This record gives sequence, C-alpha cells and structure tokens, in this order.
Amino acid sequence: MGLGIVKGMALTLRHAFRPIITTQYPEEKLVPSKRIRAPQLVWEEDRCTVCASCAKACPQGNITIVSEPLPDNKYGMKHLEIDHGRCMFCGLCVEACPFDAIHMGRDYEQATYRRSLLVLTREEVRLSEKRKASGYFRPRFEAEMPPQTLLIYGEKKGK
Amino acid sequence: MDWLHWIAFAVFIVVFVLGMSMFGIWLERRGVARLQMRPGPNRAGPLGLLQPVADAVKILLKEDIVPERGDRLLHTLAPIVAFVPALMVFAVVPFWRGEGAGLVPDMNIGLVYLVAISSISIVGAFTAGWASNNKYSLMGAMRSMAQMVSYEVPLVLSLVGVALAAGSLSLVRIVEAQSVPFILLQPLGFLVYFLAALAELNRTPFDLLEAESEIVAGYHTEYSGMKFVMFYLGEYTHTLAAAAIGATLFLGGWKGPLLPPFLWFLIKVFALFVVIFWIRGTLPRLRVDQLMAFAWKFLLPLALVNIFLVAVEMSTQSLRTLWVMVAVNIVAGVLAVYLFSRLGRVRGGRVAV
Amino acid sequence: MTRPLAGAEVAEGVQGALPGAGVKGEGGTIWVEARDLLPVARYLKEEPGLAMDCLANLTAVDYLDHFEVVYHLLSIQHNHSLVLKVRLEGREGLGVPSVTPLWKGADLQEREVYDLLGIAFSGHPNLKRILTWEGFPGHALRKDFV
Amino acid sequence: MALRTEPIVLNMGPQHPSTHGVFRMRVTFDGEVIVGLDPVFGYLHRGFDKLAESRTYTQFIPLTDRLDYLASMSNNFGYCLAVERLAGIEVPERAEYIRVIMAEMMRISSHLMAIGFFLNDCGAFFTPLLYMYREREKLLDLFDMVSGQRLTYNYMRIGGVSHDLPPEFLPALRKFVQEMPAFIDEYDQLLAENEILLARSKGVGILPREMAINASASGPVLRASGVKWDLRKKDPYSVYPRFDFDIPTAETGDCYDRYRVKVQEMRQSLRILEQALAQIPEGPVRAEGPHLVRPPRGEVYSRIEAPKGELGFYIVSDGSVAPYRLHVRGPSFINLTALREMCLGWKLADAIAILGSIDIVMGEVDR
Repeated sequence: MGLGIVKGMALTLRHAFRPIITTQYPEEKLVPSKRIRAPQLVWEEDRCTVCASCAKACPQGNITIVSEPLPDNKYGMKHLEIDHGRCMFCGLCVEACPFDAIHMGRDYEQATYRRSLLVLTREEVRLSEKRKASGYFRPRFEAEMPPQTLLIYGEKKGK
Repeated sequence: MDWLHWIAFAVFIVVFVLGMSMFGIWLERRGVARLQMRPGPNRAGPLGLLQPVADAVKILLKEDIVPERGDRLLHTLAPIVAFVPALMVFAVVPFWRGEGAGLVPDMNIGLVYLVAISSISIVGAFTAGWASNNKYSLMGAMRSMAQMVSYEVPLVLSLVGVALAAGSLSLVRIVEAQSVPFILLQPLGFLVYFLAALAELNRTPFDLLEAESEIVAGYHTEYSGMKFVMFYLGEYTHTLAAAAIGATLFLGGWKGPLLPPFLWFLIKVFALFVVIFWIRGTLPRLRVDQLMAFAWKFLLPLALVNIFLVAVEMSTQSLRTLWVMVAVNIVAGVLAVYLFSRLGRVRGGRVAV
Repeated sequence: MTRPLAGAEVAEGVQGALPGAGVKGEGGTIWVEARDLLPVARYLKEEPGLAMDCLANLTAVDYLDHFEVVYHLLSIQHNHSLVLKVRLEGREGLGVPSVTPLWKGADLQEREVYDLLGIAFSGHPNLKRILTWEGFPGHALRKDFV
Repeated sequence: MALRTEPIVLNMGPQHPSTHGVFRMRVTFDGEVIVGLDPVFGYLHRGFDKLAESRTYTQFIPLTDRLDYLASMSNNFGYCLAVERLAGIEVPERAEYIRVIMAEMMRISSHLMAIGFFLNDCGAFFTPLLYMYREREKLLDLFDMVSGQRLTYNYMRIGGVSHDLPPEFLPALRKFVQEMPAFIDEYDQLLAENEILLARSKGVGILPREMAINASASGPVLRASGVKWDLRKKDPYSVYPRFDFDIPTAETGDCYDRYRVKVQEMRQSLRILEQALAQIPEGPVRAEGPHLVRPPRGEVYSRIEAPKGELGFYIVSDGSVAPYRLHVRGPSFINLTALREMCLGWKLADAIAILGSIDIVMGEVDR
C-alpha cells in the first residue's frame, strides 16, 4: 500500500545530503550572461549622429530626441530623454541603430524610489566607467565580459 | 511542599515547552529547506536561530484585525481554546526518571486525561472558523469538525493497546513497563497512533484545515497579530505534544542505555518531530472524503486488530515471552496493512449533479 | 500535412445536399450567407467525407464598410482544414447564429468576438462580455474605437 | 423532513493562491460538492489584437513574449512563422534548427512549471516544484546566454533569429540533454506511484474524447483524452519532419493522464534535442531582407504546437508595415471551455487539481 510513498520519502531524504544550490544574493552574486539586457540603456555620444532611428524602432516610443543644426552644416543633439520606466528592454533600438551608438547596460540593480528618477537625460545615460555596456548585438563589448555562471556545471556563484 | 513543586514545574513546563516549540519551528524550517536543497533561514542570529523570535516580534507589531460582522468575543476566545490544551497535555508527561519527573506524572488516569484534553482544541478551531464570518473560514471550520472528530476514535483505540500491554493508565507505569519499547511490541498500534496524530494536528498529508491551495488559510484566514501567533505556536506545540506522547508511550520515554534520561526523552521527541516534517516535505494532500474514508475504513479496523492481538497475547501465558510477541505482532501488522489496503477503495468520487 | 480543402469543391457538395443555400467557394474559403450558417455548418460537421469535428479558431475582422466572421474548421479524422467566412454588411445590429450547439469550442470565442467587435451571436447560451468589464462603453477592436 | 441546505457561492479568484494568475471561478457549492462553476476572465486583458494594429511586424515580436510568458520562445516562433508564411520569406537552415532547439527547450521548461504547480495544487508543499525549478534554472541560464533575458527573450526575428549561438552554448546543452533523463526518472520515483497523488488525480476531472475534440481542446489536454493529434506530426512546420519522435497519449483523460502525458512529452523533447544537436549545420542565422517587413495583401492562419496546445496567429495584411488585423488563438483560453463540465460533481479540492492539470497561463487566456 505505502510503497510509492516510501520511495518518494527515500528520494527526499537523499536530497537532504545533496549540496545546496541556492545563491545567497547580496553576499554571493551570479555573473549574468554576456548578452544581458539589463534594465538600463547606455548612449555613446561620439558615435551618435542624431538620426533617431532608435526612437522609430522603439515599440513604446520611449526615446525622445531633439536635434539642432550646428554651424558647419552638421547636426548636434539638443535634447535626449529615455524613459526607463516605460521601457521593456527589448533591445530593438540597439539592433536598429546604424552607428552602434546605443547599447544595453550591464547593471541590473536599478531600483529607484521615484518613477520620475527613471526618466534619464543625456548626461545620466552616457557610456562611462560606472555605466558599462552589455554585449547584446555588440561583439566588441561581449568579448570583454566575464563568463556567465551556469547551474548546469554546478556553479552557484560568480568566480 | 507539593504546592511549591507544582508551581515550579508549571513554570518549567511553560518555559520548556514554548522554548522547544520555538526551536521546533526553526528545526522544521531548516529541515524542510534541507530537503529542498536550500539553506532555510540563516539571517536572524547564528544559523538563523533567532528567526522564530524575529517572526514573533514582527507579528506582535502587526495590527490585530477582527472581521466587521464577525463575532468579536468568539474571535478572541478561539485562539486561547486552541492553544492552551497543547500545554496542558505536558502535565502528565514524565520528563525523566524518579519522583518529581513531571507536574503530575503518576496520575493514575493519565491516558484518559490525555485523550480528554487533546479533543478540546477542536472546539477552538471550529469557533475560529465560525467567528470569522468568511466563507473560506467556514469551509475550514466544517472540515475541522469532521476531521478531528473522526480521528479521535482510532487515536483512542491505539492508546487502549498500550494500556493493555502496560497494565496501567499512568504514564510513569507505562514507561517502566516498556522493557521492550512498545513500537516493537505493537507496530500496528504505533502506525495507527502516528497517522491519527498527524490528522489530529492537521499536518500533511491530512492538512485540510489550512490547505493553502484550496481554502486560503482555512479557519485562521481572518487572524493576524497576536491571535495568529497563538494559532501558529499552538500548532507547533500540539505537534511537540503528540511527539512527546508518542515517545513516552511507544519509544520508552526516558528509558535508554548510556545518556541521562532527560536527554533520551528529548532525542526521541525530536526524532518523531523530524519524521513529521519529513512527511510534510514530501507528500501531497488527501481530499476530504478520502480523509474520512481513510479514518473509518482503514485506521479503525487496524486499531481493532491491534487491540485484539495485544489482548490475546496478554491473556495467554505461553505467548508471554517478549521476542515471540514482537515477531508475531510485526508479521500480523504487515499482513493487516496489506489486507486492508486491498480492501478499502479510498478514491471516492463524483457525485451526480 | 493538413490538407486545406478547396472552397469551390466543398461549395458544390453543400449545394448538392442543401439546394438553394447561399454558398460560394473562392480559393481556400467558403462564403456562407448568415441565414444558412447553421444548416451548412451541420452538413460540414456530419458529412462523413468532410467530418469537420473541431472548430480550431473563430474570429472576426472589421473592414469599415462590412464585417467578416471567420471560422477555421478542422477535421481530426481526415486531417484537413477549411476556412468558412460570413460577410455582414454595415456596422450596426450585426448578428450571426451561434454555432455552439455544433461545436462547444465556439462558446468562449463567440463571447470574445461579441465583446470586442459587437457582433451578436443569436442562440448563444451565455452571451456576455468576456474580456472587458460589464459596463465597458463600445467595442474595443472596431476601427472607429479610440 | 430533509435538512434544508442552501448552496454557498464562493468567488475563487481573481486573487487566490492557486488560480495560476488572475483567473476567477464563481463556484456554487452544495457542502463540498461543486454544483455550478462559471469562469470569469479579463483581469489580465491588455488588448493584444489592438496593440498589433499600431505596431510594425518587428515591433510586435517583443509583445509576443508576453502572451504565454512561460513559453515566450514558442510564441516568438509561432508569430515569426506566420509572418514568414504571409510574406514568403525563406529562413536559413541553421536558423530553423536553432528555432526547433529553442522551442523544445521551452516545452521542457513549460512542462516542468506545469507539473510542479499541479503538485503544489494537490498539496505537496513546494518540494516537487523546487526540484523542477532546479532543472528549469539550467534552461533559463541557457536562454539567458543566448538572448540576454531569462523570461521575455525577444530572440526570434522575421526571417530567422537575432543572434547566433555563442560557442559555449552547445556543450552546455549537450550536458543538459545527457543529465535530464536521470532527473525525470527521479520525478517519477517521487510522484508516479505516490498513492496519495493517485487517489487525488486518478479518475478526477475526466474529459472524454468526443468532448475534448468538440470543445477544440489542444495540446496535452487533448492527447490525454486519447486523441493522437500533435501539429509537429500532423501539420509539420520548420524542420520537424527530419526528427524521429513519437506522440505520447493516454486513454481516460483524467488529471493523472495529463500529468503522465506531460512527463513523456519531456522525454520526447529530449530526443528531438539530441537529434537537432547532432544535425545542426553552419551558416547564416537570418535571411537577408529589409528591417521593415512589408508583406503583400492577404491573410494567413498559421499554427504551431506550443507547450500548452495549438497556438495560432491569424494575420490579415493590407500591404502596409503594420498588420490590418491580428488575432492570437491562445491554447489555454480554448482549453478552459470544458472546465465547467470537467468540474461539475467533484469537490472543492478537485476543482483546484483539475485547473492545475489543464495548466493555463493568464497572459495567453486574456491576451
């Protein structure tokens, strides 16, 4: 009668002697994928030609770009605003940009206390030491990112 | 002189039992976590030992909500009625060898007292469900009545077997009579006792009372704050009480070779406690009508067979030698379990609507 | 491979069985008049050669001047499929007989088309809004709905 | 004089521990027995069909991730396949293989969730679910490696896939495919002969064969009722004809059969993955073509075998960059048609078990 139950109990007992596989988040952290689409966009000023193809590609229309004519018939960026609150980080803008000027970010700890803080302007979105770019559609960044921790190899936390 | 002993021991019981149930909460949360390959609480205090204390403090700060059209008086009374019997059960349990081993360990109607006290908590659960004016709680209350009442019968009958074998109702006598722990002598009796106790505590696989996935939290859906702690702590104290009674009646209480008697008692209690949460970490839940069928069609006949076996052995001199009894009982137990599992169909089914 | 049936071929079969039914075959689709929908559908379901026992998908499209209710029928036995369409003129007071008596799978899908496009299915056991709340003004999927 | 009892009407949902999201059932009880059940939908309705009309074909792809958010690769696959059939775009070989690999990995991950939560509804206190989460975690790591996200992948594009597989993907997947059967055997040891699970699910919530077809159920629900119907075999798409696998079915169509069919389907998916890993060619992963797809006028109804059943996309195009009309045929939505007949006469606990065994995801039900 109870054979099935006994076999099940034996299995759970066997699990008690297996290593713990959960990661203690703040102390131990996993290294994310090299192509991580973190909730963060990064903008490279010197590559951007203000063509706004990223704004057109966005399904939500979160990127507002205003350009202004510069003296020697060049175009300069007057105003850039990316609303990270409405953005779903699908990466279509990164894919659509012809000059590889906008990238997905790497850092996933982006919580803020006010929704208005999520609307980032030009200064806050710039590529910098603190705000690195992820390897999504950018092989040059993908090369420099650390290898991902994979549970399939039993890795529990980043090396 | 007696008064002093009683007061001192009453305080000891309250402190010891509440301390042990807090430890039990921590042990269960880490134990079930270990079964699921996760560490369990490890933030509050070393190894998470202060987690139950942290929970208690948090819950005490929570607002104590009483449902608007619920019955305020009954809503407050219910947790008390559900919690206090769990402490009263420890009055008759002998903690260690010798004279002052418990509040009234040598009470000559120990078993009858145990059975009487343990059926009071049903009233608490039912009043809680009824007073909460919430459909889920009402469902929980109805189920609690049906379940606990129908599991009293096999529980009591399994204790009869023990009383027969020990020849006395007093727990101290029972422990002394166990030269061979009764679990070997009456495996069937222990099985019936253990399953009926699980149902009495409404632990998995019989945890219909607060079946999270069905009726949200059963009879204590509408409880928060201090009252909820009474239920939560009450549930663990009841589990410890059932483990303590099981250890005393079937595993030989404080009897044991090398270690001091009190330590043996603790080891046996927590051994049963570990089995209880090991079951909780594995098995799914039975349905209400299967639960009832299980009690009346499976546990009750087994309890009767057990009593019959013990009675026959006690009365006939030739079978008195212990090891023969142990062998006969184990074989008879396995046979009875196999026979009845073939006989009773637990599935139950669809009502034509 | 699920074989899509030719609309014209099936239309002849239907004409043969139900003379005078407003049926027209065109490419992989069979157009049916709203009033003959039930008899034609019953024929398609019960005819052994066709045995369309499963209504895979039911939806409707708003073409501004007229509406189209689209039924994708499927036969599990013969593994062939057919598209059945009903054309409804105008924009108000549109009605189509419900096919729930034939295919129970139409029940929720008809309620959804009623809710989002405002096409009433006469004979439906419980024609209520399904995806929007009861007091929702208008029908969301209509082209003129802002 | 019979005791006068009144039926009690209980609203289970939309906020209920085991209604798998915001699904509500107005259940009428006579004691514990269900005498009436009326499902209520719409709490997660986001208007997919309307959204599609104001987005280009490529912009709609990230939205399809949010349909059945536990199987977003299959949603991408179904949508991209429909648009490719409409626009007549040829997909390169390697992209076809990558898509099949992703779809089968998604099927295993979705079935693991389905069985885990079914056990949770039957009362097993999270243990089977957490064991199955461990395997799903390995799959999510692989999806994260390929697409950058763990749940909403937005990985497939019209004409192929967005990225090629990174070098360390295939060895990791091979290791997973070798280890997984042992874990599935472990689940069987824990659950297959568990007497309590048998008592709770054998013969409960039976969906007879005729009603299953008539209520146009699909996927494991249909196959558990004894209908051998799987679009990967009956109406093959992509490179499925090149793989040899079989379609598990069962007879009675009760909760236990639906659970068993899902377990065997996981084993078949592993077989497909093995063959796909052996045969995957080199080459481009995306067809040449404009970023802005503009299919000719016309309409298409294309369906794939998503983990939950037949996921269909009916797209009407008027030649512009955005679809004129797009209707998503969600398998979970249609599988709920027969819920009322399956639950009548059973008890409260069975209704939860039956709903768990049908395995619905509200994103796909309410669209």
